[in-house]
Amino acid sequence: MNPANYLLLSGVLFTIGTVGVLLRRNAIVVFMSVELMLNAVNLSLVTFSRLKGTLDGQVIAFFVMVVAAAEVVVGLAIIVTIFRTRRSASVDDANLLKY
Amino acid sequence: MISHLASASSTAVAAGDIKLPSISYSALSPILVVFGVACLGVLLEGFLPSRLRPQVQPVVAVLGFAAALGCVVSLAGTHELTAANAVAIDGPALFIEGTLVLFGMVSVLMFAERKADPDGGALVADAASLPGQGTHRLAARNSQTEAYPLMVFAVAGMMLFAAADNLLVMFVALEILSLPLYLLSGLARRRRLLSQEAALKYFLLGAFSSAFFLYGIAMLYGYSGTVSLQGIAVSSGLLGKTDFFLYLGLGLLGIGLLFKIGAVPFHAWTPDVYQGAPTPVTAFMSAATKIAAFGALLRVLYVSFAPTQWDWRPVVWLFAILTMVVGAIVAITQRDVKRLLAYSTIAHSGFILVGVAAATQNGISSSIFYLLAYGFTSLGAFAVVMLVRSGDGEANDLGQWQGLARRSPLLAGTFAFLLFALAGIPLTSGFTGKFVVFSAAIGGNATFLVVVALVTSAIAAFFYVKIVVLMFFQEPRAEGPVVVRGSVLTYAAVGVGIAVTLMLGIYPQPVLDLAREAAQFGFVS
Amino acid sequence: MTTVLAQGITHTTGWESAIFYVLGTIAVLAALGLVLARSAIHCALMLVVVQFCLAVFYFVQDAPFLGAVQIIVYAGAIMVLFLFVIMLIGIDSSDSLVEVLRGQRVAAVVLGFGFAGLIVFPTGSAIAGTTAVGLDSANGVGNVQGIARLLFTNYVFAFEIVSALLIIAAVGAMVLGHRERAPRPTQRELSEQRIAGEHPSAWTGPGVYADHDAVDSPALLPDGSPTRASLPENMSQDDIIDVIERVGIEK
Amino acid sequence: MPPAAPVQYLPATGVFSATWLLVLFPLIGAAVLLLGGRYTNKWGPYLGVLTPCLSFVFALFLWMAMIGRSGDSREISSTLWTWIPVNGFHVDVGYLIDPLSMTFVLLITGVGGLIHIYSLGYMAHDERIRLFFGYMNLFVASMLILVLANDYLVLYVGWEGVGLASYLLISFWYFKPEAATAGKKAFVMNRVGDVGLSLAIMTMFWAFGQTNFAAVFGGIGGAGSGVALALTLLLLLGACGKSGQFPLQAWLPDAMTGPTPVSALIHAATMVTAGVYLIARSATIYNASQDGRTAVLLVGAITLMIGAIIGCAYDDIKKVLAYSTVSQIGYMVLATGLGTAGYALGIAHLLSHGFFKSTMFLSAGSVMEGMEDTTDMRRFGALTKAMSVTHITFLCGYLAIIGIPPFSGFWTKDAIIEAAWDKGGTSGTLLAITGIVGAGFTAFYMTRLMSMTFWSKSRWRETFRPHDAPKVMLVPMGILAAGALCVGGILVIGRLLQNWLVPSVGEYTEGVRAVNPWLMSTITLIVVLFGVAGGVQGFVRRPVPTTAPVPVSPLVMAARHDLYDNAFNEAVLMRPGQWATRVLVFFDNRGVDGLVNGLAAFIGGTSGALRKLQTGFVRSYAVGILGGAVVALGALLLLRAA
Repeated sequence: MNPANYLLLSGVLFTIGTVGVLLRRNAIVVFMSVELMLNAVNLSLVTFSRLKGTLDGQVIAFFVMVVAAAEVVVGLAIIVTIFRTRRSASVDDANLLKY
Repeated sequence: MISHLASASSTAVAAGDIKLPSISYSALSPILVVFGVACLGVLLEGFLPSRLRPQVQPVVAVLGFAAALGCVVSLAGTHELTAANAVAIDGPALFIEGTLVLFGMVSVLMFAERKADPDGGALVADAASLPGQGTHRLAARNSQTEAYPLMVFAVAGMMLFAAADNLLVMFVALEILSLPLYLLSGLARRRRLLSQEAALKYFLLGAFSSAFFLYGIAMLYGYSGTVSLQGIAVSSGLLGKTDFFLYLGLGLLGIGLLFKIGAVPFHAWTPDVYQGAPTPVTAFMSAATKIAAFGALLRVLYVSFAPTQWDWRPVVWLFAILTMVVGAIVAITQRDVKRLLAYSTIAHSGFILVGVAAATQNGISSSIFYLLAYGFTSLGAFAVVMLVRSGDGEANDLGQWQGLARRSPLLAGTFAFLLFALAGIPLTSGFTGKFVVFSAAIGGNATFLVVVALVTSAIAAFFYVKIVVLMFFQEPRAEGPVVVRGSVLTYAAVGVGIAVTLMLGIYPQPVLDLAREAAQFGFVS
Repeated sequence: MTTVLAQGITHTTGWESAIFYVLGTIAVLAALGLVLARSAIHCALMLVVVQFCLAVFYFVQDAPFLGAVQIIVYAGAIMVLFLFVIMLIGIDSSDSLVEVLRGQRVAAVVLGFGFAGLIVFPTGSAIAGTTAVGLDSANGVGNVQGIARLLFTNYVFAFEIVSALLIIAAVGAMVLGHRERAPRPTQRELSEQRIAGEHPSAWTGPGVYADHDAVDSPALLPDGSPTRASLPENMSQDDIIDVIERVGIEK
Repeated sequence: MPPAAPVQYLPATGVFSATWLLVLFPLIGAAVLLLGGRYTNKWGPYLGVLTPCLSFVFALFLWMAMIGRSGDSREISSTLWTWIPVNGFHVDVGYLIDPLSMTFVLLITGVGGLIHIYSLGYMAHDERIRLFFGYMNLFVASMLILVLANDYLVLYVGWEGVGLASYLLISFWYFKPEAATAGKKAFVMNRVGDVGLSLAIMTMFWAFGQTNFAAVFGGIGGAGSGVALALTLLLLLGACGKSGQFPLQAWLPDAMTGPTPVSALIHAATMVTAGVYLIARSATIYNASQDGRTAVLLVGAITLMIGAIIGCAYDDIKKVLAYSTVSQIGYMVLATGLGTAGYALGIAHLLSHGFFKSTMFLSAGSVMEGMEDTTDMRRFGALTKAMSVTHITFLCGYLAIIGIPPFSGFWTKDAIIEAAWDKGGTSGTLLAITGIVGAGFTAFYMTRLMSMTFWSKSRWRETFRPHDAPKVMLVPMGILAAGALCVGGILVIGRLLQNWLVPSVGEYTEGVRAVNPWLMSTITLIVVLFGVAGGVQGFVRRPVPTTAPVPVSPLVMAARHDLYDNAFNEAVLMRPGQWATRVLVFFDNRGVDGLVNGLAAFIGGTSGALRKLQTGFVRSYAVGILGGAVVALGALLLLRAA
C-alpha cells in the first residue's frame, strides 16, 4: 500500500464532516462535524509529516488539538447559552436574522 | 530543495542542547504590549470591585493602545523576521498594526458609552441571566466588563494575524481574533435573542471556515514541507508533480481568509452577525477584522504565491466581481440600517479585492490606505447608529430614520457625510480610497475589473443617497426615533470618523505617503 | 545521513496495510454514522470511534505522542465535554427526519461529492508512486523529544501565544456561564409583594385563571377553554383579534 | 492630424494668484448657512446673496486684468496643493483661468448673483429660506470648481458637487410627491452620465498616466485614434447626462418641480450647460476624432428636434421652458460638434441662452407667484395688464429666443445654422435644415406659450389676484431682460467672442461653402414667422379650452382646426407631425422613463431575489461556503491544468 493513502482517507473524512455541517440541525452535532473535519486535517498532517520526514506536521497537529480544545469551550458555552433562552439547540430555530 | 534543508535541520537534533531562537522583543513590542494589556484586564476583572471596573477597564485599554501605538511609531522602518521566522515586522505589518490600534481606541470609546441607553451601555449586564429573571434587573446598570479584555485580545490577534509569517502562527492568531468576536457578538443588552443567534451563527460558520483554512495549511505543508510563507514561495517556484497540493492549499486557505473578509459567497454571516451584535462590536468588526484579514490575505498571496500569481489572479477577479455586485445590489432592498451597512462592507470588500488583484506594490499601498479610510468612516457611521434610538434600544429600522434631519439636523448631516464617503463622492476619503485602488488595479492590468467596480459604485451610490433622502426629504413618523444625548465618548468617536474622512478626502497626501512608504519594500522575504 | 534520505518508504508493511483498510473502513462508517444517526449521543459515540481509529493511525505512522494525546485529550477530555453538554441540554433531543429546507439535502450531497471529487481524485493521481521519507531519523532521539525540540525552537512563538487562546476560552466560558446571584426574596417579601404591592387586588395564583398574568391573556373557563369576557374592555380591536388568533377563542 | 504641441499654461501672478477666492466666497457662505443651523436664520439669506455678488465683483477685476494681457498670455494655471499622490502620478488641486473659464465665471456669478437677489423675494415666505440659500451657495461654489479646474479629476469634484446641489434643490419641496420622484430620476440619469465621465477619467489615467488638462491635451495627439474616440464618446455620455441631451433628457423637465429660481439658474442658465463646457474644454480631444464629433452632431441634432417638438405638447409653463432648454442646448451641442468652426458659436449661444432663458424662467416665476403657484397655462390668459412688467420682460426673452432681429437669438442661433450649412456636404445641409425647422418649432411653441399666458382671453379663477412681483424680483428680471435683448449681438457682431476664446478653443475656421448669410437668415426668419403665425392663429384668435383636448396633443388639435384645411396638408404635414409628437411624447414619458424605471426595477428585483438567498438558516449559509469552496478549487485546478 502506498503510505500516502491516508491522505485519501483524510479527504473522505473531511468531506463527510462538511456534509454533516450542511445536514444536521442539532448545533452540537454540527459542531461535532466540524471536529471531524479537524480530525481529518490532523490525519493529513501526520501523514505528510511521515512523507516529508519532518516532525513539523506533528507539531502542527498538536497545536490543532490545543486550539480545538479552546474552541470547544467557547462554542459549547455559546450553544448552552442559546439553549437556555430558546429551549432548543436546533440551528434551524435560530433564524430571526435574515434577508 | 527546501524540504531537504528543513528536514536536515530538524533531523540534526540528535545531540546538543536546545537553543531558543532569538526573539526580537522590541520588534514584537506592539503585539506583546497589547497582549499584556489584555492579560492585565483579565486580572483587573478578578481583583477590582465590580463598581470600579466600568471606569477603569476602558482607561486601561486606551492607555495600552496608546503605548502600543508608541511602539509602532518607534519601530517605523523596521524590516525583519523574528522568533524563528514566525513573525514578520515590515512596512505593511506596522501600518496595519498602527491602524488596528487606532481602531481599537475609537472602538473602546463606543464600548464605554453608558449614557445612550438608559440602562447603561450597549453591552449586556449579565450574559448568563435570562431576560425576566431577577438578576437581570439587579445588574441592569452594570455591563459585562470582561468585554474589554476580550476586545483587546481580539486586537492582539488581529495584529498578529497580519504580521504572521508562518501559517501556524497565522492560524493561532486567527483563532485569537475570532473567539473573542464570537463571544462579543452575543453580548448585546437589547434584543438578546438576536444577539445570541448572531453569536451562534458566527461561531458555527467561523469554525467551519477555519477548518478549511487548516486543511489548506496541511496541504501546503504537504507540498513544501514547511509552513513558513517564504518556504512555500521558494518551493512554489519549482512546480512539480505534486503542485496539486499547492493549488489545493491555496484554495482552501483562501476560503478561510475570504470568509473573514466577507467576500461573496462566504459572506452570508456578515449581515446577520452585524445586525445582531452590539453596535460597538459591529463597528469594531467592520473596521478591524477587515484590515487584519486583508493584511493576511495580501501577505499570503504576495509572499507565498507571487510565483503563481497568474493562476490565482483570475480567481480573485471572480470573487471580487461577485462580492461587489452582490453587496451593492442586495443592499438596495435592505430595511435595517445595520444590515444595510453590513452589505455596504461587503461591497467595500469587493472594491478592496480589486486592489488586491493588482498584484503590484501599489496594490499593497492602495489596499491598506483604503482599509484605513474605510475603517474610520465605518466606525463613525456605527457610532451615529448608536445614538438614534426608539423606546427600547436602537432604532434600526430605516422607516424610523425618516425625517431625522427635522429632529436633529446636525446628526443627520453627519451621517449623510459619512454615507457620501461610503459612496465614494469626491472630497471624502471614500473617493480617494477608490481612486488609489482603482488606479493600482489599472496599473496591474485589471482594467475590466475597474469598469465593473465603477458600475457597481454607481449602483451602490443609489442606496446611500436613498438614506440621505429619507432623512432629509421625508416627514418624520409620529413614533419616530429619538436622538439621545450620548456621552462625550460617542461624540468623540463620531468626531474622529468625520475628521479622518474629511482629511483623507481633501488632503490625503501624508497618509498616502505613509502607506506608500510602508509598502515600498513590500513584505519581508 | 545521506542513506537515510535516499532510502524512503514506497510501500507500507502488510500489517499496516491491514490496519489501514480495516480501521479506515470503520472510521468512514463511523463518520457516516455521525452524519446519519438521529440521536446526539450516538453521534458523539461515533465521533469517539473515529478518533480512536485515527489514534491508531498516528501510532502506526510513527507519531506515538500524538496518538496518546488524541486519546487522552481529544477522545477523552473534549468528547466528555461534548457528552456533558448533550446531557445538560437534553439527551432526548434528536433530529427529526423531515428536512425543512428545500433542496438542502440534494445540495449537500451534490456539493459533498463535488468537493470530494476535487480533493480525492487529484490526490490519488498526485500521490501515485510517492516515496515517504519516513520518520526514523526525525524520531531518532524519540518522538516526544523531537516534538519538544521543534516546539521550543521553530514554533516557540506559536507555543507562547496559544496561552492567550486558553485565557480567552476561560474568560469566555465565565462570561457566558457565570451569573451574579441576586439575594433571593424571602417568603415574607414575596407575599407582601403579592398582596400589598401596587396591584389593586391580589395576583392570581398560578394555574387558576390563565396561563399567563399578562392582561391580554384570557381567563380559562372551568372546561379549560379561554373566555373573551375576561379581556379588558379597553383593548383595541386589533389586539383582541391577535389574542383570538393566538389562543383560539370563538367569536 | 499632427500631434499637438505640448500644452503650456502660464503660472499665476498678481491678482490671478488669488483666483481661488472666487470659490471661497460661496463656499464659506454654504458652510455657514448649512452648519450654522437656526442661528443664522435672521441674516443668513443676506449672506447667501452677498457671497456670489462678491465673487462677481472679484471676477470683474480678474476680467479686467485678463483683458489687459496680450492674447497669448491669457491662459493662467496654478497649483494649490497636491491632492492624490499615487503611483508616481499625482493629482494637483489647482485652477486654470483662461478666456473660456473666465466667460463661465462671469456668467455663473453674474446671472447667479441676480437670481440670488430675485430669490430673496421669491422665497421670502418659505420658512427654510436659509437652507435654500445654503444649497444655492453650494451650487455656485461647485459650479465654479467645475469651470476653474485644471484637471479632469478636480472637474469631476465640481461635477458631482453641482449634481448634489441640483438634487437637493429639485427635492427642496420634498413634501410634494413629484419632487421626490423627480429628484430620484435626476439622480439616476445623472449617474449614467457620471459613469461616462469617470470612465473617461480612468481612460485618461490609463492612456496618459495623468488627468490634468496639460498632460491630456499634450498627449492626445500621440495616443491612438481609438483612445481619442473612446474619450470623446465617454465625455459625450457625461455631457448628455448633465445637459439633458438625448437619450438622457427626461430628467430635466421633471426637475422643474424645484423652486423657480433653481430652474432658472441651474436647469437653464448654468449647470445644464456644463456638458457644453465639457465638450468645448475638451476641444483638443474632439479635434482629434472625426467620429467623436459626428456623434456629438448627431446627439445635438436629435435633441434639438425632440425638445422642440415636445415643447409644443405641454401645458405646464415650466415644462415647456424646460423642453425649450433641452432643445436650445441641442443647438449648442450641435455647434460644438462642428469642431473649430463651432465651439465659440456654441458658447455664444450658451451665453445668450443663459440670459433669455433665465429671464423667461424668472418671469414665469413671477407669473406663478401672481397665480397661486399654478403652472397650467390653460388657467392663464389676459395677464398683459395685470402683470405689465412681467409681460415686458417675458416678451424680451421671447423675442430673443425665437430670433427676431436684432435680438440675441437671431445672432447666435443663425450663426450656428450657417456654420452647420458651411460644414458642407449632405450632412451640412441636413443639419442646417434641422436647425431651421427647429427654429420654426421654437417660434411656434414660444408663441403658443405667450398667447396662452398673456394674450388670449382670461381663464383664471376668480380668486386669483394677478399682480406684478415685488421690486426685489423685478429688478433682476429687468437687468436680465436687457441682457437677453442685446448680449447676442454684442458677442457675435465683429466676432468678439470668437476672438476672445481663441486661446481656449483654438483658431476659428471658416466652413467650405460660404453662403450669403443674409439669405440664410431670411430663410430662417421666414420659417420663424410661419411658426409665430401658427401660434397666433391657434391660441390668440381661438379660445383656449381650459382642459387639454383628448386624445391628441394641443399641437395636433391646433393644426387640425386652424392651420391646415385641406386634405393634402393633413396627409403630408399634419399626420407626420401628429405621429412624431405622439411618438416622442410617448417615448419621453414611457420609453426613457420606462428604461430608467425598468433598470431600477430590474436591479430592485434582482436585489429582492438575491436577498431571499439570505434565508437566516446557518445550514444554507454553509451551503454557500461549500459551494464557493468547490468553485474556488475547481477554478484553481482548471487554471493549473491550463
